[in-house]
Amino acid sequence: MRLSSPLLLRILGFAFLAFFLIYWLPFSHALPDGLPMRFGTYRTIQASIACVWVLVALGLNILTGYNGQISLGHTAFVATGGYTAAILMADHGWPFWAVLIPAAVVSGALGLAVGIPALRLSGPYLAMATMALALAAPQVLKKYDGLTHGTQGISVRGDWSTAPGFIGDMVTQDQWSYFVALFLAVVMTLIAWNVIRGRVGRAFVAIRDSEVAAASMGINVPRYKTIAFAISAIFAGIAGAAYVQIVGYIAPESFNVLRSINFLTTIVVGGLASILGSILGAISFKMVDDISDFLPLGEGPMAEQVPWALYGGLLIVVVTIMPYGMAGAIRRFQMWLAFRKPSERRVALGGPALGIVAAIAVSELAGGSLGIIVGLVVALAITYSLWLPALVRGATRGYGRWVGALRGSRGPPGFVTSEDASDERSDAER
Amino acid sequence: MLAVRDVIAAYGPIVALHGISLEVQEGSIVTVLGANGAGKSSTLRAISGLLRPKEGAIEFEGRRIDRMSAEEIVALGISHVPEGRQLFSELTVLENLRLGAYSRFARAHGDGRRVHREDLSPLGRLRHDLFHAATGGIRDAAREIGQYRRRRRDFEAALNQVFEHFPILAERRKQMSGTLSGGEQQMLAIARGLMANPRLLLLDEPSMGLAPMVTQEIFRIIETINRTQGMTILLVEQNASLALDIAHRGYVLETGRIVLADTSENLQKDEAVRRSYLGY
Amino acid sequence: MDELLQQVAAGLATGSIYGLLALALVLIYRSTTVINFAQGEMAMFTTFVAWTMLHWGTYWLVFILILLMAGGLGALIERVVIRPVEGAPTLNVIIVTLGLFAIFSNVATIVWGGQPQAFSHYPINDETVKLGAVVLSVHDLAIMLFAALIMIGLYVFFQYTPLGLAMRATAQNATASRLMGIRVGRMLTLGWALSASVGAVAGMFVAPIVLLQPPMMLAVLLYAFAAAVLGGLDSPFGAVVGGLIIGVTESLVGTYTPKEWLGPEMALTVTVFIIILVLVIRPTGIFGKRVLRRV
Amino acid sequence: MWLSLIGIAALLLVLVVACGDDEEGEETPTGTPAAAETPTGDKTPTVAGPDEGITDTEIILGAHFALSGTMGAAYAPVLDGVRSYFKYVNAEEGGVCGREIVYKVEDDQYLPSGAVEAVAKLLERDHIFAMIAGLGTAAHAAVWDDLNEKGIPDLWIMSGAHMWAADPEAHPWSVAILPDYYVEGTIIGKYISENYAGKKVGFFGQNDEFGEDELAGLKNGLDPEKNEIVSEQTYEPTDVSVRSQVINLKNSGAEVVHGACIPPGCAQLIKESDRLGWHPQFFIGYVNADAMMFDYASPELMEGVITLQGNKMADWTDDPVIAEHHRIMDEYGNMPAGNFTVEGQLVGELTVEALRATCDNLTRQGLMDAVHTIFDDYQGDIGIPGILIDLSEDDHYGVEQMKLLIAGIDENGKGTWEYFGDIINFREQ
Repeated sequence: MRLSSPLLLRILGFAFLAFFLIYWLPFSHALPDGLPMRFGTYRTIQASIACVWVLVALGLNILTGYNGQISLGHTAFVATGGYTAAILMADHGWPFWAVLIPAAVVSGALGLAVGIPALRLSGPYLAMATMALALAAPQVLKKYDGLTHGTQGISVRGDWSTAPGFIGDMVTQDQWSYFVALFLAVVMTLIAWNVIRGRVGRAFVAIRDSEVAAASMGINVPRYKTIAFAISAIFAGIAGAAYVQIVGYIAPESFNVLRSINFLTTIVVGGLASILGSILGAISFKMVDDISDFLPLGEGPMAEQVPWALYGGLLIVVVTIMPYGMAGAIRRFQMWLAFRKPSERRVALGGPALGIVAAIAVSELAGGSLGIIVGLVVALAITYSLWLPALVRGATRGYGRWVGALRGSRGPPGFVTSEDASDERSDAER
Repeated sequence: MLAVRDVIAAYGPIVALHGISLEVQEGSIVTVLGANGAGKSSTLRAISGLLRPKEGAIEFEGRRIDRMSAEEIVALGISHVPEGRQLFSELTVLENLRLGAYSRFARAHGDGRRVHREDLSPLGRLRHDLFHAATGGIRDAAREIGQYRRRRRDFEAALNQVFEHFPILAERRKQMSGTLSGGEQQMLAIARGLMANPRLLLLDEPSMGLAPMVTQEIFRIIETINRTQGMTILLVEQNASLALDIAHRGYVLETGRIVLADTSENLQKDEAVRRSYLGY
Repeated sequence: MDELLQQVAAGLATGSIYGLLALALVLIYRSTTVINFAQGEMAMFTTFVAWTMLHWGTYWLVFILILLMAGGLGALIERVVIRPVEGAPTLNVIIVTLGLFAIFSNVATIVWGGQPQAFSHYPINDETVKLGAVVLSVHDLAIMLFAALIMIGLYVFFQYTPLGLAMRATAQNATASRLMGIRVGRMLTLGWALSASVGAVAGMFVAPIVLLQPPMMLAVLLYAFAAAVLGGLDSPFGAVVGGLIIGVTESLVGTYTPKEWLGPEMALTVTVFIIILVLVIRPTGIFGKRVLRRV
Repeated sequence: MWLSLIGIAALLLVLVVACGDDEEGEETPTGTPAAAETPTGDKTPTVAGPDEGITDTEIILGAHFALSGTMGAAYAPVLDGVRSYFKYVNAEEGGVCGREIVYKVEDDQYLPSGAVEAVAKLLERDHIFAMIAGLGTAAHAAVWDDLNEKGIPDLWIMSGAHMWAADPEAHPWSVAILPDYYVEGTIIGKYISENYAGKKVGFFGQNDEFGEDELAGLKNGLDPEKNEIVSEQTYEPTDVSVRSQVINLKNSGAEVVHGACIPPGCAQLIKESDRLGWHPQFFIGYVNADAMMFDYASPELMEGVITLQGNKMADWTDDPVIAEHHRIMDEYGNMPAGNFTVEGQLVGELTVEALRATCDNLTRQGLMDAVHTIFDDYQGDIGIPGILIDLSEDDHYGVEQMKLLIAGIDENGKGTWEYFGDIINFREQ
């Protein structure tokens, strides 16, 4: 078999990703001194929690992105899964692997139960009904404390959650939790992929686009809408179990309504109806925590507020210039790329790939962050020289919309929509 | 009265009009014929400001309107009765008619005082934009209140005139417009267009989806309006024989281009038109 | 009986606060079918501004100034951040309002600090009015009065003024509205301005109760959302009635349900489940219009 | 698809850049590898290396704290008090043990998961020597096991939950500072039974562990023969109005009410009961012992309300310690002085005292030993005379003595808190 350059790149990409996720990220301390490892416990925990959010985002995207049902109550499902796992592990001594199925089942059952009344609701009415779940969850957890330990929360530490046997000698607890979360994220991504590609997924999309049309094609609309809720809740339930494994503690205060709303933000920013979008959204949401690391804010008591105010601004800008999320932007870029000459295309793609390889190589040789920065600069320089026109065009286009809007009623809302939508569509058709 | 010259217009990348030219004389009925997707509706949309031409010019009573917004154009006296009627289906008949009269009062404060943003310096534009952003709604509200009495009188007069043409609407004035029959809805759409007291009425397929009897009734009323009020009408229609019966002049559109232009008598006699549009 | 009356009155007083903010939500929803999640934070922000201004102005002067300023703020927000996403999917607009939420709540904390502040200099606070067993403060009555006045005012505005009619038309069919000569953009701006003003009234009345602090409107917003949904999102009347129902339900659930397994701890939970139940029976709220579905 | 992967890869690369300061940490000579960097750190709880967090010029301390999020900013003054005091020590007293104190604070948004991340970051990136004043019950509950396993001193936990010091053997590295809510409830219960015998008692509490602990304590303290709890009402911190609960309290006939509430909730409790024309004797938790309460509810309404506190009040500006505190806050702080900043300074002072006693043996174990030995009936500057702090191997409760405070009105019509009665020792409860 001849290796075509895209295939080669794909393999390279996978290899890099695997290297990054499995070796680079967690193993900073398990190796002899001298090897320039970049990450440690903090990043490992961050990455683990990102995996949890990826799980939730995947589930929510199946429900909202693919099936068109909005949910502001996903923390309730996460909490259900988390509590099921925590109770079984802490009170009944089950091992982690054994609690995954019950966590998924209990949460999925709750999803089913919610999905049935949800059949009659849509839009903001459904959003409110689901948000009610997230609002009620902490109260319920506190009130019926016989099972849930009430306001004390449940601490899950001990043999149930540690790595088995010889693996435990090789990795730390945090690393082990990370691998568990990563494994779950990968497996559930594949499952999500299969669901979406399959008959069920096509039914979801058909229902989202038009319930009447879907029904006339012989799709059992109520059944599939309920299934969508259940599947979504199963993802959230597994995420909850993973959360308990990572954090080792769960309490009614672990999740609040704002977190629920943030899940929705995650998938819209990442890209609705896109698996890649769910992943990108969840990871970038986790990265917001790091905004403060980049800003010279000093130590004022309000320094912590500035990044979150900026985050709000960033949210507005991102949603405005990328109406279909990060995944949509990537798709657009692919379209743009499809019209480039092959030589240009090679540079545009080879640039970043080369840069990444260079970054790893230089950093392995020279050590320190310098190598990575050099590699990145090379990659960006090659790439941006090609992307620049497109970027400028995209940016000015966004600006144009802004100016047009500021100007007043020139841009009729109804019309801008259809024009833009057709624009978007024709892009996709190409 | 209306002159369209070499207008090119597109929806995104899809070009709908490839250089259309047509003219409408004051007091006449002009019809535009053509198959589905020929660009008939797009022509009307371009005139009424819903679709901005990429090239070419549209003049109404000697004034360029192709850069104006739809709201400004309707205030100049061009009323567009759109395809599919586009009624406010959850409002009553009377409310729809009230909305039809909305532009008369926007016109009252006139173009004379309106500053055209394009004429200003960049700094002036910024100031203008910010000022509008801050005060637009409040000024509108103040204006509304100020002209209440005269509006009311004008409105009653227009309403009576419209009810003369469409007595059925007077009966149904309190009814939700979405609950009207198709023919009544079309009548309401035309009536709503007339409430603006336009000098030029753009009608987009008034026969669409209606029974032949109803269609004939509507065309009869259109003709009456033209005859009694001297209303200029630009009529887009698929039902060529009906349209040509009442029209003075006609244009034939094919894939965004004018292929024929003549008086209706000549068009009715034209071989190609007979074959393609009249069916005999 | 007295106890019941007292609880109902307490619920009505609280419910009218929810109703007030719900009115603001409804105003924006009617014109753009978007739930403005920043509504509460905008109100909080304007209330902080009012608090600052109260150091040099009399209450009612500040009150009117704040309404105008809130209107300007609403209009500005619509023009600057909402208009560019006008045609985008509804969820995107909602995310933009969440972005605004983050901006307002954090900027307020930066400017005024996170410590609760007493909202003093308030002229209609301390007096109480006795109606049999029921005691209401002037403040409660003022809230109810304002909620009723704004509700009636909005009803009259939408139903009987040309501008209100134009706003309703815009919400239904923007393209047709343009053909009528309605400046659609301006209607949307006006909707946001009105809504921000109504929200500001809510903020001014909530602050004396819960103390002025950045998170003060968060719970009110969620309740107001519930109230608006319960009443039917396009009905100002429904918003207020929805708020009152929620307020009363919560009071009664906290008082009359068995303490062992429900009681005050579960008041919110029971209330939201009653809302869900109502929604399942009437999917567009109590006074909401049935959506006519056409294929 | 492959493009998407590269997209992910690029994103993750940004993460690489984001942790640039990791290397800085690695480049700094930190001596022997510490527990956090031992591969099998979780298996065998190793004692930390002596130098972690201690350099020739610095002592690095850390905290997880709710700085952002909905509830966070309200507690920021405590943090500012601690931070300002450390700055003051560095600037005017030349630091501690010839080293400067560096205080790193990570935001946890009041969430358990946030606290786990924050602590990992503090340990690994900032190489903190000890945890000082971690805030929040749920947040801290998620990390204290970990801190104890790793042997990181976990001093002055900013939460009054009962569990922190309940079992010093299981959690030898954790030391509480705030008085226990359970004990507070007990004290108030006893006081009620002694002074208001025969009166009906109502309880008004936050629906969380604060309210729950206080209620349990109250029941423990009340003499069932003398007093009876006639109504237990709870509220959510986010509740818009608590009138419904107050009506129920009133209708239950309660004559004495204990409020386990935070200032906004307590202010509402007092204002609403006044509106109902009902004036029982109020007791409120020590978090409310602040002059701000007189703003929240007027001095006239507050008059006679009883709470507890052990510190000097922030408005005692005649007291040299408080005057000095005001100066410290003015010069080094970002917030005005209040009782929360005073509490912060208390924490700062205790930390500095303990560190000074550790100078010869600047290790984590050394610090804990100092904490266990030097605070033996220790009278701090911040506490009112007679309020002693006593810590030892088997006693990890920080402030265990308090005095009752009653609200009064001074000659200018301003509200004041006045101490009265004997010092109450929590340990004896």
